[in-house]
Amino acid sequence: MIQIEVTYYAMLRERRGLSAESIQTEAASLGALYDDLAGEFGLPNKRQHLKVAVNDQFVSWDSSFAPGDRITFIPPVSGG
Amino acid sequence: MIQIEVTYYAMLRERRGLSAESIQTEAASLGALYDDLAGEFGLPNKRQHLKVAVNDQFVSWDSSFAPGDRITFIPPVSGG
Amino acid sequence: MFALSDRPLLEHPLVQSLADPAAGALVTFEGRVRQQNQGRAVTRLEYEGAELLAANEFKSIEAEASQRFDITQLHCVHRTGMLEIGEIAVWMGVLAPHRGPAFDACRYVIDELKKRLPIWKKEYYADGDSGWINAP
Amino acid sequence: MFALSDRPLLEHPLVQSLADPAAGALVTFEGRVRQQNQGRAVTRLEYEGAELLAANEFKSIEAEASQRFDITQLHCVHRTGMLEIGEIAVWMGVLAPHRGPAFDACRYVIDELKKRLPIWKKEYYADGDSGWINAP
Repeated sequence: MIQIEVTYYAMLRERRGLSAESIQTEAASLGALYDDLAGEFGLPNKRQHLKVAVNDQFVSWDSSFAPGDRITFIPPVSGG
Repeated sequence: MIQIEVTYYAMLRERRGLSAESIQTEAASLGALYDDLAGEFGLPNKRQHLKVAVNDQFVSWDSSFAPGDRITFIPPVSGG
Repeated sequence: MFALSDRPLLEHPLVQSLADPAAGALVTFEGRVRQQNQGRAVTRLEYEGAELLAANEFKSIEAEASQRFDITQLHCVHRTGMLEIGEIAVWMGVLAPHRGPAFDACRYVIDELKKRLPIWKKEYYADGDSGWINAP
Repeated sequence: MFALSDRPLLEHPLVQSLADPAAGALVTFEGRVRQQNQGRAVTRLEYEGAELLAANEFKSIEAEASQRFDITQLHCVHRTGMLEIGEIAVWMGVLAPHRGPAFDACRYVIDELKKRLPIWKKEYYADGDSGWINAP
């Protein structure tokens, strides 16, 4: 069980009802972590439509993560 | 013999030493008019490198012209 | 260089500070809030961005543009927060010795920005509805 | 719309007055005086234009651009008189519903302007020489 920080934006932030939170998790990968959170909080996006970043760098879904990491799930973008 | 106004720009203006003048001419076309002026004043441009306008509209070299017309010889452009 | 800003973009230092005596061409692009999108009347827009991640990703886009096109400076600012119709959502300016690469680079960067930068737009409609664009 | 101006271009009303709530994209182009041209050090430039003829020819270019590209507004100002390094020689702005046609139209118009508008540039060089560009 490790502690990480999760940051939410846009539709994910609205559904979760907050911008960031500290979470205790046993998930072994970022993919597993998202699936856990999506199930628990009813997050609207399927994982294949998202990207994920650790400490402000995009990484792959099968990446692992370390205690204290800041993890951001990136919904489909619409800037510009 | 009719009277017209000739306007010069850029290298033509500098060579002629003035911006515009009234001229009496017997030339039957704009091409003949330019050839007369180029010979008289040593204008630097060959006619095939110029365009010509009458009363602020581009026209062809074999166009005729009427008394009082304002004739402009257009050297190669370099705006922008 | 890239920044997010919650203030009107033309006041931003990045907009004012493009200058290079070797540059003969400046191409700028402004994306403005339109009064309609896909047939629906829009009353205002809200933008939200992941600032550090966006800055990192913009650096990659800028490096790609600099490698592909002969440009000397590239600045971009994207608005966050609530915007009214006609306001500027994104501004970018590209300086280059010649105009061809300035046009090409500006277009490349705005196209990539729209695909890749972690920025989200929420539209508010005249009928009272609202929604994040690209939401599932 | 087109104008010649002997004042710094960004002060010109045509630069300030581009606005259309239906427009989502603005692309601008500025041509600036470079400190060198074809390897020669340039100290300043002089522009001269045939105003009415240029305005007429610009109308033709603008009509062509409006027919080819979905744009809503096009303004252009060209400087005349003596310009220092870094000053803006030509400014144009194109508003359009979407960015693709705004880029395409802006590029089309500056390319045509350079080929067709009766405007002439004289370069003054660091070695004291000067000359009209494109002179025989």
